[in-house]
Amino acid sequence: MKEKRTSGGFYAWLFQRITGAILVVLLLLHFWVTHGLPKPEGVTYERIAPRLATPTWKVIDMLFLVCALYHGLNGVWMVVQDYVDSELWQGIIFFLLVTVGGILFFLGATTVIPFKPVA
Amino acid sequence: MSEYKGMFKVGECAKYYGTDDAKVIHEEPKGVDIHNVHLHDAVVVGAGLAGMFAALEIKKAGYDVACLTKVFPTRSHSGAAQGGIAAALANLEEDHIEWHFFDTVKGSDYLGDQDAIELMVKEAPRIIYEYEHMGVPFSRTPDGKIMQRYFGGHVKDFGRGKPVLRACMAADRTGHVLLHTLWEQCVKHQVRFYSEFFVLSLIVKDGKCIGVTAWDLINGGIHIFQAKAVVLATGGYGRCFSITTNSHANTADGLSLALRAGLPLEDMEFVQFHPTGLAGSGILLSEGARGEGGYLINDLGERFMKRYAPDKMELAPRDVVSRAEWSEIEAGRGIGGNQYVYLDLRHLGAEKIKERLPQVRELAMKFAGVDPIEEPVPIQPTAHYSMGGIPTDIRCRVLQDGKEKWLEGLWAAGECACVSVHGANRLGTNSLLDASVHGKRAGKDVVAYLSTNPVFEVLPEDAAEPAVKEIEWVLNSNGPERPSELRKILQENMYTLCGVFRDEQKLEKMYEIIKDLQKRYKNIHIEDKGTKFNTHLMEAIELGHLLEAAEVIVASALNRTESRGAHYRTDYPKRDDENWLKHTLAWRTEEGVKFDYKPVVITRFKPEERKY
Amino acid sequence: MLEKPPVIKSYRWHLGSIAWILHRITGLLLVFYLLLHIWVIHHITSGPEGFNKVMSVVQKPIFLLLEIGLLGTVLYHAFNGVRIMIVEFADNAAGAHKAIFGAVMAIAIFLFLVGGVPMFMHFLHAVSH
Amino acid sequence: MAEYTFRIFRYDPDKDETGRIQEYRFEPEPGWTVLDALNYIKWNLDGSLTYRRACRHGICGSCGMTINGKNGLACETQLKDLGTTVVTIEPLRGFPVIKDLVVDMEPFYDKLYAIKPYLITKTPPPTDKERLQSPEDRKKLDGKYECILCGCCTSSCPTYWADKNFLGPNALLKAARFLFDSRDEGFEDRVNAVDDKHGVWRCHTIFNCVEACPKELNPTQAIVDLRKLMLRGRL
Ligand SMILES: Cc1cc2nc3c(=O)[nH]c(=O)nc-3n(C[C@H](O)[C@H](O)[C@H](O)COP(=O)(O)OP(=O)(O)OC[C@H]3O[C@@H](n4cnc5c(N)ncnc54)[C@H](O)[C@@H]3O)c2cc1C
Ligand code: HEM
Ligand code: SF4
Ligand code: F3S
Ligand code: FES
Repeated sequence: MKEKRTSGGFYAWLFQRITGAILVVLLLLHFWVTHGLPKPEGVTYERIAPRLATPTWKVIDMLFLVCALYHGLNGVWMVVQDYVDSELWQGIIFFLLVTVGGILFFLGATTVIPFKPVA
Repeated sequence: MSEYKGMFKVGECAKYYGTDDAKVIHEEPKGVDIHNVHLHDAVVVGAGLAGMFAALEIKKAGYDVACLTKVFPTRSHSGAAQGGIAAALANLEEDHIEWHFFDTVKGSDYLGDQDAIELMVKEAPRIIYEYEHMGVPFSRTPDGKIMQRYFGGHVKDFGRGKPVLRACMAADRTGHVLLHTLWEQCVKHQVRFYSEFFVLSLIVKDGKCIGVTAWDLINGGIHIFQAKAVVLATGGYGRCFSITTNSHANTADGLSLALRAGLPLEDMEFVQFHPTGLAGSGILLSEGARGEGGYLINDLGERFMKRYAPDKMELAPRDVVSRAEWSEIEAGRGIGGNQYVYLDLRHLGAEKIKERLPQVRELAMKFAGVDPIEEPVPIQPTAHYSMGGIPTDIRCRVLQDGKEKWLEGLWAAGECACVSVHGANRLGTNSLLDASVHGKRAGKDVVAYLSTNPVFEVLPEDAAEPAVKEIEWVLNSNGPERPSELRKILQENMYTLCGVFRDEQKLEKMYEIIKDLQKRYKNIHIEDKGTKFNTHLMEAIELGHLLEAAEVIVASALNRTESRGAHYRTDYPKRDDENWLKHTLAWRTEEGVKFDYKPVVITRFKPEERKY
Repeated sequence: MLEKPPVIKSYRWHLGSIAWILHRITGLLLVFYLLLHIWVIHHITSGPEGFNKVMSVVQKPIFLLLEIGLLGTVLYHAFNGVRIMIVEFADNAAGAHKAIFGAVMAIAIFLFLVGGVPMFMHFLHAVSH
Repeated sequence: MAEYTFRIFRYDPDKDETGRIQEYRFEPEPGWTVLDALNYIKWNLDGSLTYRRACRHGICGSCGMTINGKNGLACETQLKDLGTTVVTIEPLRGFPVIKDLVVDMEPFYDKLYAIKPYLITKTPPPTDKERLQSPEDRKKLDGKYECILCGCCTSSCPTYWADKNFLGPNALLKAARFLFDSRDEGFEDRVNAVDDKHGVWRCHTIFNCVEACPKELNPTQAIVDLRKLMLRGRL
C-alpha cells in the first residue's frame, strides 16, 4: 500500500488545464457562431433561439457552462488561496464560491435545458 | 563592569539550534551561572568537509554531536574547490595507490610524513566510494563509473610516466557537490548544527580540552559548549594575504585558538601561491587557461616565460610560474608598473575560448569586468593553500608539544591541521582528500575515545572569561584605529614581503610591521556597538587571529633558511636536506615566537631532487 | 527581527511576471463577465420581447466596443493559458517560454484582428445609425 | 568611473522600528562588483553596515540580495552592468530581516528539510565500489545539482510572497534533483510534501525564479517535470 497522499492541488490543477483546453475550442466557437464573426450581426432572439433549441447545441452549451463555471470559480479560489491566509476566511470564501457556482449553474441550466423557442 | 554585562544571561535557546535531539542541553551548569551552557558528547568547530565528516561519523556512532560554524554549513570554503579529489581508482586507465603515494611525497618536496601520506592515499578510494554512496553527483564515464581527469603533479609509474587520470570530478564543481552532499547527510542523520556561531576560545583544564566558547552572531550572547571531545576543522588562513583565492571567512581562527591555548603550529612558512589569480581580488582562474595555450605577457608585451622555463613556457609548474610572474613584477615589468601581468587568450579565438574555457571567461567577465575574447586578463599570483597548521598525529589528535603528547580531548582535521601530508607543497586535488580522510579519521577516533566513557569535567568558574573579556573589550573599544585599515596594511604587506619570494630583509621588515600592528590593534574602535549580527565585531576579532597567525608565518619563514616547495628564500635558493629536512614547530610567547623541530617520517621514498 | 520589511523599489517586471499578472487580471475579469453573461442570457426564458429588450440595452454602441475588449481579454487569457500548458506538458519547454509566448500571442493577435476589425466596423455602423 | 549613489536598506534591531534608506556617494573603481562597493562602505565609510559574504566568487550563496529591484548575488553583479549610477540595495524579499541586508533564512531552509534533501536508498550499495550511473542518467541532474542555496529564486517568487507555506522554487528544484536521480529510492518518502497544494501545485509558472537564479538554473522546468511525474504516477 502506498502512503497516503494529501492530493491537495492535483485535481484542481488537472481540471483547470482540462477545462481550459476545452474552453479554448468552445469559446472560439461561441464567438464565431453567436456573434456571427467575422461578419458580426446583432444578437437577437430570432437569430439565437433556433440554435439554442437543437439538442446538440444544448449539450455543447451545458458543457460550456460547466467548464466555464468550474474553471472561473476555481481560478478565483486559486487567487484566494494565495492571498488569504486565515483558514476561517478561506472557508467562508470557499462556501460563497460554491454557492455562487450553484446558483449560476441553476440559472444557466434552466436557460438551456428546457428552452423551446416561441415561434 | 561594562554596559554589556546584561546580555550574558541564561537565555532561551533560539531556533537556530537545529534538530531537537540532544541528550542534554541546559543541564544545571556546574560552576558557571551567567552563560548558556550546552552539553554534548562532542563538539566540532567548522562545517567544511573536514568538520562535517567528523560530525557525521560521530553522530552515526550514536553520540550526541554539535557542529559549530560561523557560516551556514554549505557556505564553507570547501565548496569553492573546482578541479577534483584525488584517488587512484583506475576507472579509465592503469593507476596505483603507490603511484599516488609517490607523487604526493615528491610534491611535498619530501617534507610530508610518509606514514600519514600512505594512510591517506590508501583510504582515498574508499572515501570516494563513500561519497558516491552518499549521493554525490560525480560525472560519469561511458560505462557509468566515476569520471576522472588529469591534474598537475599526478603521473604514472613513480614520477617517470605520463600524466594519469586520477582526479575524481563533478564537472568543475567538485568541492561544491561534496560539501552539499555531506551537509545533506548531516541533515539526514540529524547532526545538530549551531550555524553562525563564532567560536572564541578553547576551554582547557588540567591539560584536557573540555569545550569551547562561542558567540551567537544572530542573537548576540556567549555560549559555553561543554564536551568530552572537541574537533577543530576551521579551514585555511588565506586571508592573511591581500590577494587570495580564499573566502572572507578563512581567517585563521582555529590556529589562533590553538596558539592561545599554548599549542604550537607546524610548518606555517609553507603557503601555496597559485599563478593565475584575477588581479585585485585573487579569484582563482583554473589551470586550464594555461593548459589551452594562453600566453603570459608583461608590460613590454613579451611572453616572459621564455626567460624562466624556455621549454615548458606557460605550462611549467605552479610555483615556477608564480615566481616568474613575481620576478617580472619586481623588475617593474608588471602592466603599467602594477603588481599584475596579463593572461592573453585572444589568439585562441572566440570559438575556442567559449568552448574550452567558458568558466574562465565567465569569471573574468563577472569579477573583473574583462572579456578574454577582447582583452587580456590581468592576473597575479594568489595565496591559495596553507600547508601548515595545528600539529596532529595520524589519528588527528592534537599534539601539545607538536611531537607525541596528546592534548586530551582535542582533535584537528582539514586545512587547519598539519598531519603532515602536504609537507612543503600540496598537490592539486589532495586537499579535498586530506579534509575528507582526516575528518573521518578524527570522527572515528573521537568515537573510540567516547566509547571509553570519559566523564564531563566540572567547568571551571572562569571558563568563559577570555571570551567575555574579548567581546567586552571589542564592543567597548574606542581607540583611534580602524580594524579594516590595520587589516589592509597586514594583508598587503604579507603579500609583498612574505609572498612568493622571501628574504631576510623583507621578512624582518614584515615582522616589525606585525609587531607594530599588534600594538595598534589594542587601540581599535568599532562603529557597530550592537549585539545582534555584529559583523564589525566579528571582523575585529578575526583581525586579532590574522595578526597572530601572520606573526607565526613570518617568524617561521624567517627561521627556515632554505628554499623548499612553496617556501622560496632568494637568499637561500637551494633545498638544504642536511639542516632542514624537518618540521618547524612554533609557539607564540611573550618573548616572541619560539621554535622546536621534529623529524620527517620517511618510510619508503628517500628524498631526491624535485624536478618536473 | 523585522517580519514585514518595507519595500523600497518594486520588483523588476519581466515577460513571465507580466504575462502572469495579466493572466490573473483577465481571468478575474472573465469571471465577472461570465456571471453577468449567464444572468443576461437567462432572460431568453422570458420570451422574445423580454430578451430583445435586454439585448438592445447590452447592444448599445458602447457595449459593442466593450465586446471588442472582451474578445481581446479572452484571446489573451486563452492563448497565454495555452502557453502555460505547453510549458507544462511539452518536454523541456520552460527554457523557451518567451519564444512560446511570442508564438501564441502572434496567433492571438491574428485572431483578434480577424474578429476585432469586423466588430469595430459593426460598431461604427451602429454609431452612424 | 562616475560617482555612484548607493541607496541601502538599513535596519538595526536594537534601535529601529522599521527599515530606512541610507545613501552613500562615492566613485567606485572600474571592475567593481556590488560586493566590492559594500566592502568599501563597510571598511571605509560605515563599519556598521551589515551583510553576509564569504567566498566572493559566486559559489557559497551567502550574498543574495535585491539589487535595483532584482535578486542576485552581490559578488557577481558588476556595477557597470547595472546600467545606472543609482544602486538600490535591499535584503531578500519575503524573509524577515535580522539586520540591514541580513535576512532570516530559516523559513527557506525549513522548506528544504520538508522535501528530505538527501539521497534515499533502500538497496545497499556495493562494497568498495561505486554505484553505476550512466552518463545519460547523470545528465538528468544537470541544471539541478548546481544550486548554491542562495535563496534568490524563492525570494523573487510572487507566489512565495503571498503564501509563506509554499515550498518555493528552491525546495522543489532540490526535490527534482533527488527524484530524478537514478540512484534514489525515496519517491514515497518525499512525495507527500511535493504533491501538495503548498507544493508543486502552488506554482503559477511566473518565471521570476528563473530570471533571478544567478547560477542560471531553471526551477520552473524542475517544477513542471515534477508535475508530470506526479501526473504519470496517478495515471
Ligand atoms: C578556490 C579554491 C579552489 C580549490 N580547489 C581545490 C581542488 O580542486 N582540489 C582540492 O583538493 N582542493 C582544492 N582547494 C583546497 C580545499 O578546498 C580546501 O583545502 C579544503 O576544502 C579545506 O576544507 P576544511 O574543511 O578544512 O575547511 P573549510 O571548508 O574552509 O571550512 C572551515 C569551516 O570552519 C568554520 N570556522 C572557521 N572559523 C570558525 C570559528 N571561529 N568559529 C566557528 N566556525 C569557524 C567555517 O565556518 C567553515 O565551516 C581549493 C581551495 C580554493 C580556495
Ligand atoms: C479560453 C480558454 C482558457 C484557457 C486556455 C485558460 C487557461 C487557464 C490556465 C492554464 C489557468 C491556470 C493559471 C495558473 O495556474 O496560474 C487559468 C487560470 C484562470 N482562468 Fe482561465 N483559461 C481559459 C478561459 C477562462 C475563462 C473563460 C475564465 C473566466 C470565466 C477564466 C478564468 C480564469 C481564472 C480566474 C484563473 C485564475 C487566475 C490565476 O490564478 O492567476 N479562464 N486559465
Ligand atoms: S535555484 Fe538558483 S536562485 Fe535558487 S537557491 Fe539555487 S542557486 Fe539560488
Ligand atoms: S517564480 Fe514562483 S510561481 Fe513558480 S515559476 Fe517560479 S516558482
Ligand atoms: S560571497 Fe559567496 S556567493 Fe557571493
